[in-house]
Amino acid sequence: MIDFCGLQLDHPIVNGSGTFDAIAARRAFGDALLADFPFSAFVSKTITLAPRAGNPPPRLWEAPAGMINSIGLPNRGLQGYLEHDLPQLAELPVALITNVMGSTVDEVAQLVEAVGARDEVAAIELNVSCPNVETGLDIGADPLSLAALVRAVRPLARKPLIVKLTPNTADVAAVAVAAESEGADAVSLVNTLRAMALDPHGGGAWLGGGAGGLSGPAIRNVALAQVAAVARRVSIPIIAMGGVAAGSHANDLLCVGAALVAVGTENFRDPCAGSRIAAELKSLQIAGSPSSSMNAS
Amino acid sequence: MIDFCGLQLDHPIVNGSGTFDAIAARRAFGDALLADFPFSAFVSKTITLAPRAGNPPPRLWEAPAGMINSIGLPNRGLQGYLEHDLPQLAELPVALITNVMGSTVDEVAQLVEAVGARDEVAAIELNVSCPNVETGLDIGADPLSLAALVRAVRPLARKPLIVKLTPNTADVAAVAVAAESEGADAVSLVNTLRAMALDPHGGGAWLGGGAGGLSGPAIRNVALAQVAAVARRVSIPIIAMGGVAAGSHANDLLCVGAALVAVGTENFRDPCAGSRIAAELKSLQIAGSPSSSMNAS
Amino acid sequence: MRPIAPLGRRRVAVTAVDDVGAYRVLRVADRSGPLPAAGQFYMLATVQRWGGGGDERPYLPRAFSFLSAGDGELRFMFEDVGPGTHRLGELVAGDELWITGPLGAGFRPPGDHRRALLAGGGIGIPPLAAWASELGSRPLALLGFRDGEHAAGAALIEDQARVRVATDDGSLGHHGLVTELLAAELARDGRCVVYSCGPPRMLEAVRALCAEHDVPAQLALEAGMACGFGACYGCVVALRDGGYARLCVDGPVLDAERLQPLAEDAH
Amino acid sequence: MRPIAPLGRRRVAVTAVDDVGAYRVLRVADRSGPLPAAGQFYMLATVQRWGGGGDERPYLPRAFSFLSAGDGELRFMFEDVGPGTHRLGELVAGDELWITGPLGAGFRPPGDHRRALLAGGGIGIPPLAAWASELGSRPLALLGFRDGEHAAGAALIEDQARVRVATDDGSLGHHGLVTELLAAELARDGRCVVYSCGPPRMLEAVRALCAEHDVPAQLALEAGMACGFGACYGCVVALRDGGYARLCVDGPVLDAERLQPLAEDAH
Ligand SMILES: Cc1cc2nc3c(=O)[nH]c(=O)nc-3n(C[C@H](O)[C@H](O)[C@H](O)COP(=O)(O)OP(=O)(O)OC[C@H]3O[C@@H](n4cnc5c(N)ncnc54)[C@H](O)[C@@H]3O)c2cc1C
Ligand SMILES: Cc1cc2nc3c(=O)[nH]c(=O)nc-3n(C[C@H](O)[C@H](O)[C@H](O)COP(=O)(O)OP(=O)(O)OC[C@H]3O[C@@H](n4cnc5c(N)ncnc54)[C@H](O)[C@@H]3O)c2cc1C
Ligand SMILES: Cc1cc2nc3c(=O)[nH]c(=O)nc-3n(C[C@H](O)[C@H](O)[C@H](O)COP(=O)(O)O)c2cc1C
Ligand SMILES: Cc1cc2nc3c(=O)[nH]c(=O)nc-3n(C[C@H](O)[C@H](O)[C@H](O)COP(=O)(O)O)c2cc1C
Ligand code: FES
Ligand code: FES
Repeated sequence: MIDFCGLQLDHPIVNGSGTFDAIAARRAFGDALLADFPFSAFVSKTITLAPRAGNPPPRLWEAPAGMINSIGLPNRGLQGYLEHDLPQLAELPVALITNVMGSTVDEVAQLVEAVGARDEVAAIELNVSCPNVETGLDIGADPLSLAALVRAVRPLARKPLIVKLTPNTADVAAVAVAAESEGADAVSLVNTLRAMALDPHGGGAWLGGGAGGLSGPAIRNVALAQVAAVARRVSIPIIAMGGVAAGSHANDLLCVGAALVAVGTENFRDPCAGSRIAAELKSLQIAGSPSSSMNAS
Repeated sequence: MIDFCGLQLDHPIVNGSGTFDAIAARRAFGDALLADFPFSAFVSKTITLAPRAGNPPPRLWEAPAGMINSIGLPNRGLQGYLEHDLPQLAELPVALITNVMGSTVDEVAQLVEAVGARDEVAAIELNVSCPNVETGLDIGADPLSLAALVRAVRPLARKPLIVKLTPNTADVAAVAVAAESEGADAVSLVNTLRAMALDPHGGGAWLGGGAGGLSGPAIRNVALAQVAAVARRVSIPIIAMGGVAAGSHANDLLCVGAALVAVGTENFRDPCAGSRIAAELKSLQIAGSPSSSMNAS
Repeated sequence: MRPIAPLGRRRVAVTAVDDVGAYRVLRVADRSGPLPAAGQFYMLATVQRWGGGGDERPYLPRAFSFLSAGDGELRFMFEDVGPGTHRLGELVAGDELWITGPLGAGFRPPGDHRRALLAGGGIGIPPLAAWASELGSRPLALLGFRDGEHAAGAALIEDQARVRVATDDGSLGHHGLVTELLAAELARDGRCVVYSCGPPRMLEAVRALCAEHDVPAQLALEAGMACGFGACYGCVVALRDGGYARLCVDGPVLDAERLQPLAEDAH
Repeated sequence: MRPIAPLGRRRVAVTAVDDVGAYRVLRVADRSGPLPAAGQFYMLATVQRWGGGGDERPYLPRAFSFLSAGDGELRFMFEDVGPGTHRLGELVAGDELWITGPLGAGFRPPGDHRRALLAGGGIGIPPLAAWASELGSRPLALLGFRDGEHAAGAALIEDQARVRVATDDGSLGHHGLVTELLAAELARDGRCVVYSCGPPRMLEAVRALCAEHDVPAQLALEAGMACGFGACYGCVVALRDGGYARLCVDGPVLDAERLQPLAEDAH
C-alpha cells in the first residue's frame, strides 16, 4: 500500500488525465475491466463548467516516437459529469481523482467546490496546463498567477488538491513552489509539450485545432528533467508522467523523487499498460535495481 | 540565390551550431568536404571568452527518436578561435557564421566586438539558449533580460546579429519580439529541450554534466510550433531548426515562415545530410508542393 | 449486444499471407477472442519493430476491419499506404501481432421489409464482406475500384454477395463511379438499406445520394485512431446535432442521417 | 597519413553472415572505400528500420572496428548487447547498410626494437586482428574471454597471431584474467609495445600494468559516439593534462600515457 495524500493505493501507477476513459473502456471490454483495473487510482478527463464538444477533427497526429493531440477537452460539463459520469465512475474498484479546468478563478472555484463536495471523489486535480486552451497555458506558466489561483480555490476544495503543471514554461520548479506555498497537496507533471504538424498534402495546419500537445516516448526525458527539477524544490508528493511505457521508465521517475507515476499515451497502445507497468516496476524493485531512495541529481 | 541579411546563399540549408565541425570533418573526409560542402553557410560551434574543456563524459544519451547531449561547450576560447580555427574556417567555400556565448553582458560584448571585427566572419549568432550553462538559459527565457543584452551588444557587432533562442520558455515569441525590437537582424530556433536520463545500471544521472538537451526527430513538431509562433510575431528572418532529417521537414519550417533551415542531429547520421536535404527540398519545390508562401496557421 | 473484446491486447501469430490484386490479406490465429460482428474492427501492431519506419513511424496501433472470422482465425485486408500498413506488409507466417478487439459497433439488420444493398469499394471491402456473410442472403454489392488490379479485390466478397463492379479506368465492369451504379439501383427499387464503406469521397457521395432518395444508410467510417477503445477522443466525426461521435465506440458504423457532410480528404 | 573516408555515408550490401562462438561476423561489400588501417572504425546503420527497437532505439549509427578488409570486402564482428547490435544481428545476405569510414586514427608500429604484444579480449578482437594482420609478424596475442563460447572468437585472429587464451570460468586456457598472462609476459620480457582493446575494466588494468612496468601501450578505446567524424564532441575520454580527447578523430587508439585512469563501467 502506498499513501498518497491520505489515499491508500495498491501500487504507484495511475493514468494520465484524458488518456483512459473508464466508461468507454467498460463498454469495449466489459466488466473484466473492473476485475483487473489497470490503475491504482483513476484520473478523469478534464471537466469544465460548461459542456464542450471539443476541437474539429483531425485531432491526432503521429509524431516520431509519440503523438500530437488537439482534442480540445470535450466533456459533458460539470452538471453532466456529476449526474452522468460520476455514478459510473463510482463503480470503479479504485479511488477517483477528478480533473478540472476553468478559464477564470471563479470558474475553477465553482468546479472545485462542486466536485470536492462529492463523496465519490477522493481527490481533485487542477489542470492549469492544457496547451489547447489559452488560459490553461498562461496561468500554469506563471508562478504569480498560479499562486493567486491556488490561494483562491484551495479553501473550497475539501479534498486533496493536485495541481497539474504545464511543461511549456521556463522554470517549472518555480511554478511548483508557488503551488506548494499556497497549499497544493501535490503537483502532477508533465502535461503535453506544445507542438504542431502540417498537412502533408498542403494547406496548412493538420490538426483541426491548429496546434496541439506532444506526448509519448518523445517527451520522456524532458519529463524526467522537469520532475527532477521540481522534486529538488518541493516537498509535497509528485505524480510524474511523460512517455512512460515500461516499468523502467516509471522507476526512473520514482528515482528522481516522484510519489506516483501516471501512464498516458501508452494506454492507447496497450489498454492494460497500467497493470503491466506496475508489474514490471515491482519485479525491478524486487530485483533490487535503483530504488526511490536513490539520489539522482 | 537566397538573400539572408545580405549574405547570398546557394540554398536555404545551413548547419546547427555545434553539430558539424568543419575542421574535424576535413580531417576525416579530406578536401572532398570543400568540393561538396553540405551547407550554404557554416555556423561554428559556440565560442566563449575563455577556453572550456567541456563536461565530463558520458556526454551522450540516445533517446526515443533523438538524443540528449551534455557537451558543455568545449572550445578554445576567443583567442584560440581567432588564431587557430578562423584561418581554417576561412578556407570553407561558404559564408561563416560565428556562434558566441557569454555569461555576462560584458563577456558577450567582448566576443561580439572581436568576432565582428574579422572579415572572415559574415554574421554572428548569439547563443542565449544553451541548456547546459545556467546563464544561457536564464537570459534567453526572459524577454526583458534578452532585450537588455541585445541593446548592449548590437552596436558593437558590425555584422548581422542572429539571436539563437531557447525553446525552454513559456512564450518564445515574446522573447523573439524583444530581440527584434532591440535590433537583432534575425533569430534562430530551436535549441535543445532540457532533458535528463538516468544510468540504467543505477547511480543517478547518466550524463556527466547532469542534465542535457534533447534534439532530433523527437523535437521536430515542438520546433515547428515555436517557429510558427515566432513567425507570426516578428518580421526579421528566422533560421529554423529542430529534428530536420528530410526535405519535407525543411519545407514545413519554410512553410510556417522560416527563411533558412538548419540541420543538426541528422548530420551525425548522415555527414552529407545538408546537401541531401537541400536536394530533397528543391525537388519538392519543383514538384510544386506547399511553398513558403502558404499560410500555415 | 455487440461482441465484447477480451481486456487488453493479446499476442497472436500470423498464419498466412496472400496477395489479392493490389491488396494483402493477413490471416492470424485468434483463439481467445469472441466471434466479431460485421463492421467491428481490431487495433493491430506488430510485436517486433512497430516503429523505425518513415519519419520514425508507426508508433500507434492501426485500426482494421476484419474481413472474415471463424475457426479461431481472423482475416484482415489492406494496401500499403503508409508506415503502418508497410510494416504489416512485411509480415510472414509465424510473425507476431498485438491485437485488441473486436471493437466498436457494427452494422444493424435492415428490418422493415427492406433489402440490404451494399455499396463501397477499395479498402472498404472487409466490413461489407463480413456483413454479406453475416446476412447470408447474398445481397447485391456495388463495388468501385481505381483499376483492374484493385478490382481483383472483389474476389474476396464474391462468395457472399452478388457483385457488380465499377472501375475508374474502365478496365473492368462499369466505366465510372460506383455511385452511378448506386443511383440507378436506388431509382429501380428504393426499398433498401444501404451499407457502405470506402474512401471518404465515395462515402460522402453515398450519404448525399441516400439522403436525396430518402433511403437509410449505414456508413462504416474511418478516422485516425490512437486507441480504438474510447480513451483518446481522437477519432471523431461531426454530427448534425453539432457534436462529435467517437468512431471507435459510437461507430465505426453510423447512420448516415446523423452525420454532417463528410470532409472529402483523408482528414 | 591515415586512410581518409569517402565523403558521407554510403550504401553497401551484406554479403555473408557467420556465427563464431558468441559472436556474429558480418561481411559487407565495400568497393568504394580505401583500405583501412588497423584500429580504424566505421559508423554502421541499417538502411531499413534503424529504429523501433527497445525504447524506440537505435537512432544513431554505431561504431565498429573492422576485423579484416580486402578484395572490396569489410568484416565486422559484434555481440548482441543492445538495440543496435540486435538489429545488425537480424541482417542476412543482401540486406543493406549505411557505412561511413574508415574513421579515426589506428595503431602505430612499435619501432625502437620493441616487439608488438597484443592483449585484449571479448569484442576487442577486431582491431587486434587487423593489427596483427598488418604487422604480418604473427605477434603474441593474449586474449581474455568470459567463457568457452566467447573464447571461440579467438579463431578470428589465430591465423594472424600466436594466441594465448584466458577464460574467467577456466573452460579454456588460463583460468583467470588476461592481465595475469600480460603481467607474466611483461615480467619475462618488457621490451615491447602493448596493443590493447577490450572492455573498460580490462583496458584500465592493462593501462595500470603497463604504467607500472614502464612499457608503452596503445589502447583502442570505446565511448558512446553520435557521429564518428568529430562533429558532436560526444566521444571524449579524460586526458592527464586535464582536457579531453575526441576518440573518433584523436583516437580511437590513444597512447596509454596520455590517459587518466579509465572509468570501470561502460560510461
Ligand atoms: C474502423 C477502421 C477500420 C479500418 N479498416 C481498414 C481495413 O480493413 N483495411 C485498410 O487497409 N485500412 C483500414 N483502415 C484504415 C487504416 O487504419 C489506416 O489507413 C491506417 O492509418 C494506415 O496506416 P499507415 O501507417 O499505413 O498510413 P498512415 O501514415 O496512417 O497514412 C494514412 C493517412 O493518414 C494521414 N497521415 C499521414 N501522416 C500522418 C501522421 N503523421 N499522423 C496522422 N495521420 C497521418 C494521411 O492522411 C494519410 O493518407 C481502417 C480504419 C478504421 C478507423
Ligand atoms: C571506435 C569503436 C569501435 C567499436 N568496435 C566494436 C566492434 O568491433 N564490435 C562491437 O561489438 N562493438 C564495438 N564497439 C562498441 C559498439 O559501438 C557499442 O557497443 C554500441 O553502442 C552497441 O550498440 P547497441 O545499440 O547494441 O547497445 P547500446 O544500447 O548502445 O548499449 C551499449 C552500452 O551503452 C550504454 N547505454 C544504454 N542505453 C543507452 C542510451 N539510451 N544512450 C546511450 N548509451 C546507452 C550502456 O552502457 C550500454 O551497456 C565499438 C565502439 C567504438 C567507439
Ligand atoms: C489524447 C490526450 C488527451 C489528453 N487529455 C488531457 C486532459 O483532458 N487533461 C489533462 O490534464 N491532460 C490531458 N492529457 C495529458 C496527459 O494526461 C499526460 O499529461 C501527457 O499525455 C503526458 O504523458 P504521456 O506521455 O504518458 O502521454 C492528454 C493527453 C493525450 C495524449
Ligand atoms: C551535440 C550537440 C551540440 C550542440 N552544440 C551547440 C552549440 O555549441 N551551440 C548552439 O547554439 N547550439 C548547439 N546545439 C544545438 C543545435 O544547434 C540545434 O539547435 C539543436 O540540436 C536542434 O536541432 P536538431 O534537432 O536538428 O539537432 C547542439 C546540439 C547538439 C545535438
Ligand atoms: S480511437 Fe481513441 S477514442 Fe476513438
Ligand atoms: S563521435 Fe561525435 S565527435 Fe566523436
